[in-house]
Amino acid sequence: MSGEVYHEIIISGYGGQGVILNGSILGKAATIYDKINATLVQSYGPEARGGACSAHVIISEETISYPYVHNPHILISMSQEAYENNIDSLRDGGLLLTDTDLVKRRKNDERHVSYSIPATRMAEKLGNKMMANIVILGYLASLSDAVNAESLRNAVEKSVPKGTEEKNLKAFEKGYKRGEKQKSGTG
Amino acid sequence: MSGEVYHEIIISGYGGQGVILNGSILGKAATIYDKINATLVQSYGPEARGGACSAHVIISEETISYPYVHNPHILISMSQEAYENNIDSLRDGGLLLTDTDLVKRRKNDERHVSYSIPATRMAEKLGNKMMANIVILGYLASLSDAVNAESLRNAVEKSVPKGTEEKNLKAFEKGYKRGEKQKSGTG
Amino acid sequence: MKKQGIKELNGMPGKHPLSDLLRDDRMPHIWCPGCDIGTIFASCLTAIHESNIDYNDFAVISGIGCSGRAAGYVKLDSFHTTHGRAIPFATGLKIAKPKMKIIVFSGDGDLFTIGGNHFIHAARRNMDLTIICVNNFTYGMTGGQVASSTPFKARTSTTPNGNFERPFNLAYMAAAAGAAYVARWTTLHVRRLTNSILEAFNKKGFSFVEVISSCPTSFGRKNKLGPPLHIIQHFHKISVIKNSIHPKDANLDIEKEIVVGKFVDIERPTFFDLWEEIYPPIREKRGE
Amino acid sequence: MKKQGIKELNGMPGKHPLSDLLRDDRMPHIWCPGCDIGTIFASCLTAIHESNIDYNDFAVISGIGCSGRAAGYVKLDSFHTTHGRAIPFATGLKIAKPKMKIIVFSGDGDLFTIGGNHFIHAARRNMDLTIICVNNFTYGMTGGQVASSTPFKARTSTTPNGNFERPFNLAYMAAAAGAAYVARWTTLHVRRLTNSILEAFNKKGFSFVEVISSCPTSFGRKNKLGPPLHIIQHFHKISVIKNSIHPKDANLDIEKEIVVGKFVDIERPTFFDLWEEIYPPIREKRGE
Amino acid sequence: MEETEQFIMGDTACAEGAIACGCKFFAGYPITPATEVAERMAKRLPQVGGTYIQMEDEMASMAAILGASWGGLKSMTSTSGPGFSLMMENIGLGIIMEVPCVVVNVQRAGPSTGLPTLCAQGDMMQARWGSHGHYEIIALSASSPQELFDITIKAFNLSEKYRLPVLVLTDEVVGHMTEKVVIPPYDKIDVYPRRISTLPPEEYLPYVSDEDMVAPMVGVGEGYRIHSTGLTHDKRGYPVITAPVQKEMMDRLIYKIRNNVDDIVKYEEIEMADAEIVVIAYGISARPALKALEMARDRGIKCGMMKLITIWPFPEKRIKELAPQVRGFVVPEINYGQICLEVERCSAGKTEIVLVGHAGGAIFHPNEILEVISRL
Amino acid sequence: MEETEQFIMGDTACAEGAIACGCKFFAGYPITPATEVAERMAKRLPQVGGTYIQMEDEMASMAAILGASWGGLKSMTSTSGPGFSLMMENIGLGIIMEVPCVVVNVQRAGPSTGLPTLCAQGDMMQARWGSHGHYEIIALSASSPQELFDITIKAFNLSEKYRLPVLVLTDEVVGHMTEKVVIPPYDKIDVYPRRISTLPPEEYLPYVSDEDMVAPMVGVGEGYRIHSTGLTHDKRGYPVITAPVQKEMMDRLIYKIRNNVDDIVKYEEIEMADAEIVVIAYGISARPALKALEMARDRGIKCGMMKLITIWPFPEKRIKELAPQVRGFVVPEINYGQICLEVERCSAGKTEIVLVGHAGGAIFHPNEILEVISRL
Amino acid sequence: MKYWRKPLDYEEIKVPRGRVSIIEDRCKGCSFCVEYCPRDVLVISKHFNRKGYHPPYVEKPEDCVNCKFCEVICPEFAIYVEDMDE
Amino acid sequence: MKYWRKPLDYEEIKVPRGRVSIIEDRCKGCSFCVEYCPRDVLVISKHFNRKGYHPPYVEKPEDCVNCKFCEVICPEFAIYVEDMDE
Ligand SMILES: Cc1ncc(C[n+]2csc(CCOP(=O)(O)OP(=O)(O)O)c2C)c(N)n1
Ligand SMILES: Cc1ncc(C[n+]2csc(CCOP(=O)(O)OP(=O)(O)O)c2C)c(N)n1
Ligand code: SF4
Ligand code: SF4
Ligand code: SF4
Ligand code: SF4
Ligand code: SF4
Ligand code: SF4
Ligand SMILES: [Mg+2]
Ligand SMILES: [Mg+2]
Repeated sequence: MSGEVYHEIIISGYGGQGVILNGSILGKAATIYDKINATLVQSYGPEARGGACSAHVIISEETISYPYVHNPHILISMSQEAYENNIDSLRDGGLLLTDTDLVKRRKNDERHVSYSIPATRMAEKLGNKMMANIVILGYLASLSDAVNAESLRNAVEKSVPKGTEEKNLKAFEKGYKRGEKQKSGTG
Repeated sequence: MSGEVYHEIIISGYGGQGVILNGSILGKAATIYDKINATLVQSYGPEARGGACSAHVIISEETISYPYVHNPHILISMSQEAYENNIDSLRDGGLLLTDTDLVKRRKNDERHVSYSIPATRMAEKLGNKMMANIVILGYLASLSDAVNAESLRNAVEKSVPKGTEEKNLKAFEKGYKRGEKQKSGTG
Repeated sequence: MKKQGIKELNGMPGKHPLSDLLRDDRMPHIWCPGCDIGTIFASCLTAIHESNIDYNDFAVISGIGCSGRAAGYVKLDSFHTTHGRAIPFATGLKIAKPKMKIIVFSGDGDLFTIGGNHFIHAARRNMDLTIICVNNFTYGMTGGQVASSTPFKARTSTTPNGNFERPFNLAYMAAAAGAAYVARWTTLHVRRLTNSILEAFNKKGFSFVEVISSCPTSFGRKNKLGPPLHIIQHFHKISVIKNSIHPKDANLDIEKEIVVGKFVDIERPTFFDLWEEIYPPIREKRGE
Repeated sequence: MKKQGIKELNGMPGKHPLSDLLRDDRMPHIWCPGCDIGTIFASCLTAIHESNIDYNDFAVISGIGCSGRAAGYVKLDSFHTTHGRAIPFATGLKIAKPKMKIIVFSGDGDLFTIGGNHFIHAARRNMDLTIICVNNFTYGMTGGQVASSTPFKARTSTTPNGNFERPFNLAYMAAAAGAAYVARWTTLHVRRLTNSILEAFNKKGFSFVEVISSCPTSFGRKNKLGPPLHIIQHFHKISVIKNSIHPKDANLDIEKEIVVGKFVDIERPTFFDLWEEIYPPIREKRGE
Repeated sequence: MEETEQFIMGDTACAEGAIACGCKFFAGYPITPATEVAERMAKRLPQVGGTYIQMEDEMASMAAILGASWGGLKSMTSTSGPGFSLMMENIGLGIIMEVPCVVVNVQRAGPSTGLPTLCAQGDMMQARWGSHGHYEIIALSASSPQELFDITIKAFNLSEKYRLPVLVLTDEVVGHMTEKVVIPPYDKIDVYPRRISTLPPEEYLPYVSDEDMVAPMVGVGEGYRIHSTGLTHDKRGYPVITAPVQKEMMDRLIYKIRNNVDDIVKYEEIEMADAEIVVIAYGISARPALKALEMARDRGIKCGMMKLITIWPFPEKRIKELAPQVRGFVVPEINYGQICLEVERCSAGKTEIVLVGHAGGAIFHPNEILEVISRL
Repeated sequence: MEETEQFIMGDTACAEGAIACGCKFFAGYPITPATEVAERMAKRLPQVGGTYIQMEDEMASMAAILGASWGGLKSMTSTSGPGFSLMMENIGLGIIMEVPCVVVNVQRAGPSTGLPTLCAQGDMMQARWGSHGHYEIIALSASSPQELFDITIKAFNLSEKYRLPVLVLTDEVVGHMTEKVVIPPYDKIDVYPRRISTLPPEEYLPYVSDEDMVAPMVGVGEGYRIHSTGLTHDKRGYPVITAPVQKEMMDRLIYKIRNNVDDIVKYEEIEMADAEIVVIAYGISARPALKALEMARDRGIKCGMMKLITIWPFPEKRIKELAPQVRGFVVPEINYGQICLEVERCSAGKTEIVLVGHAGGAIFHPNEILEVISRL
Repeated sequence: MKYWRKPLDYEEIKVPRGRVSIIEDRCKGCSFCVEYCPRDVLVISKHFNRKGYHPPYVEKPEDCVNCKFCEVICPEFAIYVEDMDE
Repeated sequence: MKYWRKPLDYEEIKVPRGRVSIIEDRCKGCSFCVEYCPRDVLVISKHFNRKGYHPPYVEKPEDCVNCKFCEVICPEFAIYVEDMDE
């Protein structure tokens, strides 16, 4: 089933954090800009608001039949609950990204490649806590090759509300740079 | 199927003439007072009001499975339309009762025993056109043995609106007497 | 001679002046002898006739009920929908055909009991419809049960001891919901009624004409109101015309006083006006 | 020290004074951060608390919506029904349990858009219910679509250019339909609101309390009303108390003026009063 | 109280059945041909200390009987097709909240307004599947006023036993047919009382079930402070929006019926001992079918009849048993094939199935059924 | 106009499909998980000169699209279970008045409010039988946003061709799933135009049918002065309350679909050439089923799949054909067995049928289906 | 009928004349026309029509002033009046 | 908040005292309590609770006059005040 490119990603947090939007940006980057297949499914709480929520993204060269992710290659957790619920499913060697302030990681994280970023705090500094998701997306872009960073930038630009493109791209870059630094051990 | 007592009766006219009530009185007389079986089904026009309507009554010593009447022994018609619709179904030798003013009978009525009575006119004289049905019921009581006349009287009394019993019984007697007279050739 | 004249007409009936608005092939209608729905219906047809609007620019929508049968007798584009849903059906049709005059002709039960929600919402939207409501205080079609218009203590087949609920003041409800035009007449105010319906056609917005009606068979008989003629005469006799009063004060007591008149006639932007305020470019696209 | 004090409480939280009216095991509730439904709900619980009526004599019914979740959080007999049908459900329950205080706590969409017909009919019957309507101008639960309470031109997810319909005046509608008690407050009129709810409990008949609410997530954000606190402060700031005016004059313009107050408080025989007038022997049979 | 005999309509008999077994609340909305049920209830309820309320529509009627049943009153509503469609959403609420009550559908010919005064049997599948989501339902049928009286009582009993709205499906002809109905003394009538928990409030869980998978109820206003919701809920009645809780709840809702099919399903078998052809009929169609059966027997045809009393759950087991033993099933129904589909499914190709269909507006003439029997 | 690619939700794709084939009117009421259909329509319709109106409830929404369709606009509404239940009465009106329009049901888990945000396939039978009276319906299903785009267009075309409300049945997961959707240039889309009579008003009969049993329509306001009613009616559209007219009308309503099943029914067959076990799946369940199929094939099991696109009318003929040829049918559906019953019926005992059921709130894991395939 | 009274200058102006036609079999005998005719032109007949009602007949045709009130009030579209002056 | 102003005779009467408790993990950081406390007793903290919100903390416990406005306005039932005088 898995062709050369095949990534299963879970982004999780609670309603209002932009978790689903992140999934959508990833998918758009993959399908519209990277020209491969992607599927995004989402789950959330009662009716259309509040509570725990998560986005499952599969990026693949081949047709995707089953859309849910059970053992992600990449897990992004933006709340403690989200972390607890999903961490055991992350594959060995999988990439874990968490919000430093919102998630306390367990000891056994050695199985995975783990990074954390104070995304909410960074976004707050950029003037809007609501952009934490974009910060973390930039962070992801630097730490994974699931999608092309440039595609992701394009997708961010096309997906955020009109008039907020610039701010969001800035948030993206903040996250991206942090990732670059951390990768190169300078962070 | 037919035991000793077995009568199929159609009473027909238009909505508001008390056609269904007549059927009900007949059935009550048979079941409650004569202690045999009876079934009444009815048909009428749109929703619960107006238009052509008819009551099908079966009186039988045995259990009645199929409740509709296709070849009645007795046909009462209180409107031209009702007469036209039903006359062909009346059995040879069957009893036909019509309202003199409302029904013009065809020639071939010789197949049947036919009587007519100006029931509506008589009821009008008794103060209420609406009692034409009771007049005709009395008429029937004298001309047929389908149910006991006394049972029918009881059933009339129990079935008409409270306070109108007396008037209705009077109407019944008018019809009954007319029948007796006609039977004995004195009418 | 006289009698012959009639016979002649009976043999080959002449043309009733409203014939071209009437589905002659469906006459006689199902309404009971002496039921004044026919008169109210005739009044509506007369208004259409007198409006000088092309007949093809009218459509009539009814719900279910005796009054609701009107849609089936009018020789116009006409729709006999489900119980209570004439107004939303009409709303869809009106949006598709904004230039047509859409008349909803139906009963009190249809428009205000089961259909009350659609009524108030269409009034709120100020949807450009003419609503003619035959208020006969009951469900005629199903044999006279209590309705939300039935007077307190009135007998119906489901209130054998008398109604223990109070009725709506339909005119007040219409006004509260936002109707641009609200009038009430009895059947015998034939000319005024016809005139009101005409005004309603020409009114931009939601227009409501309530007509007090007798239902001699189901309502009249159970409440011992006498023969059909007496009932409508009685309603007419106790009626008082009070134009322009707030309909909350328009008393409707079938024993004592029936306040009639044109209560509301205001300018209020319609659904279409506001739509075009929000989507101005659409106006051009529509070619209006 | 201070911080420790808090920590201590967090570790082993004390008992909130409304704990015995709250399903603690369901906290935190689903309402968004800064959503004032919680405050309105607390106000309702406070009124119950202050009423001196046995808690077991209350029942709370909700429809579907964010506000409708209230029934699930109150530690009383409580029913979370279908969208729009809380009132008829409550009507059945009230008839079965005429001595209980039946509270309907629900949203504007639930009570007035889909449920509008039941609302007006229950008001007409003067059914002895207390209706608390959280009017947040939108369907919060489904993410903020236009509702029959949405102000003209307001943005919602289904009116991307702004709403092209006019909203109801809910208080006016309630009065027109027959409500015995009608009041409107904003969330920040906490004490007056609580007091109104208390009055409603004790009112014989259909009581309606409308509370102007913010829905910061769905309505506030789309209309750029700022953070939650700003919205309720704004509503409070532009509010004007006008007790006893006819609610038709109770303006509700979220940009300029929100007229609040107790508009209607009348004596009107209830459903039960009239029932017993029609069926006097029943009273004895019921042993009341 | 003594046994009485009345010459009454099916609709009236239905109402009398309800009164006889203690129904104290009726919320309804008039509709031909079910109006007479409401009219009788309006007259009778005040006499027995109950309440008749005419609601603004059928949605409200259904909601009101759920509320009243929670309040402890045996509750009922009646309607016909158009109203039945409108009740569907709240029938689903009754299913998930597990509220005992009875819904009567006196069928007329559809679709839509159709033939309001004329009969059909077109809502049989709607009765099974008309509300959204999966659920099991109990629906009973009757062919005469007496049976309508009897099954209305049975419907109330089943509704209390299994805690769900139970449907009574009849049709215009039976509803408007007048026959003698024997009404036994009320104290001789078997009434299944509401299952009430004896646990104290601290221990009581409203949606934890006993061995029948049915949870006992408690009274409102008695300190139990229950919560009931149309959302998926756990044992406490609290909403829990997850698949596992959905499964737990749904299994109970489904299997409380499926596991008790033998207790619920009732049918009558007539002349079945040597039957090679079996007529499967219900409601009004069972009457011409019976006549046809008699006529067929007169002609020497080995014909029998299975008259369905319970329509849902469907008497699957018996049909499966019979299928390989008979030459054919004849299914007369006033629709274009509904129950017939179930017969076909259960027969699994083991015998021939012939639908005798009817568009509605009239009942079968016995000859129409006889002809099919004869040709098989 | 050029072909475009969008990464959009199923619901959005559905709306785009409607816009693409000329839908100009949407009346709806928000409900999870169908709200996004309405939201997209609200945004898009004004751009194409159409109208979005949010009605007061689902009954009104359904009534409004019937009115608008009579007025000549391609019309649509969308909802989920609770709203679907409320639409049933007026869907029946659309059936009997023969009004082309499209009704989308994005299924969530019921009964009642159930799991509003989570998926199920519990309304499949309701789609068939949910309105009172007998009727035939067309219902299509989709497993991806792209398919949802495509079948929405197909639904509009079938609705115009056969003059009836056509149902689009999807589910929360497909509705909320985001994938790439290719939108062809609108002028490249096959659109079935409304059948309009060319007869003059004096000769036109609104309910007299051509060879397909479908009567051509005419425009409102154009002098035809038509009458249309929910009552049983004759060729003129006039109510006639008799059994013979009922039969005439009903035969047309039923057989215009039954006689054209081959034109209407669509399904996809995958790896069927040598299949011994056939998975019959639809909607979201077809996706894990496909995965299971691949896994089974990897294990050497001769497994094939029939993916239903048309749910109603049911592909009876094909199932009957296949039944004697295969070892078994595996039917995964997120309910307690609905389409499975139809498969069972059509199989007539010729093969084994296994339901893979699910209570709702989640979709199948491919392993659950694989396991059943392996054991057969 | 307040607003249907004769004009005050009744005698002076040219009196319009109408010819009344009755479509007998549509009539349901409600007598509205008879009662409301300002000139008592109409009388209920003794004979029944096909539906069993007594339709009106024109007793004083020459008295009809073409006010059309019978026409507008008839619920059955069973009576109408044509202008005789033309 | 017009009707929540201090009574005019504030200094003269015995000032009630309250002890404020915060159920931190219920708090969603809306700051209603902080803003509406007439005595500025409360301040939003810098730390996050489990849900990621900043709950308030009691900065000036001794200033609390037990007016309970924080309690009645809190949408989360996360803050309440007990009488300290007893
Ligand atoms: C959903 C539904 N419920 C009930 C009915 C039955 N029904 C038909 S007409 C009617 C009442 C009509 O009353 P109204 O609208 O006042 O009209 P009227 O007959 O009095 O003119 C009712 C309840 C129906 N057709 N559909
Ligand atoms: C019959 C039906 N239609 C639609 C819905 C979807 N729905 C759930 S809540 C809701 C709106 C609630 O709005 P409101 O009553 O104002 O409450 P709020 O969420 O704003 O507090 C809607 C439309 C439903 N559950 N049932
Ligand atoms: S039942 Fe009443 S409303 Fe209906 S036609 Fe007869 S009199 Fe008129
Ligand atoms: S969506 Fe709006 S109404 Fe609902 S909880 Fe959030 S803020 Fe409150
Ligand atoms: S037109 Fe006037 S005057 Fe002439 S018959 Fe008619 S009502 Fe009488
Ligand atoms: S008003 Fe019409 S129906 Fe009545 S009596 Fe005169 S002609 Fe006949
Ligand atoms: S009780 Fe009053 S003074 Fe004390 S903290 Fe709360 S709001 Fe401030
Ligand atoms: S009001 Fe309640 S939720 Fe808001 S900040 Fe204060 S304690 Fe937290
Ligand atoms: Mg009426
Ligand atoms: Mg709201």
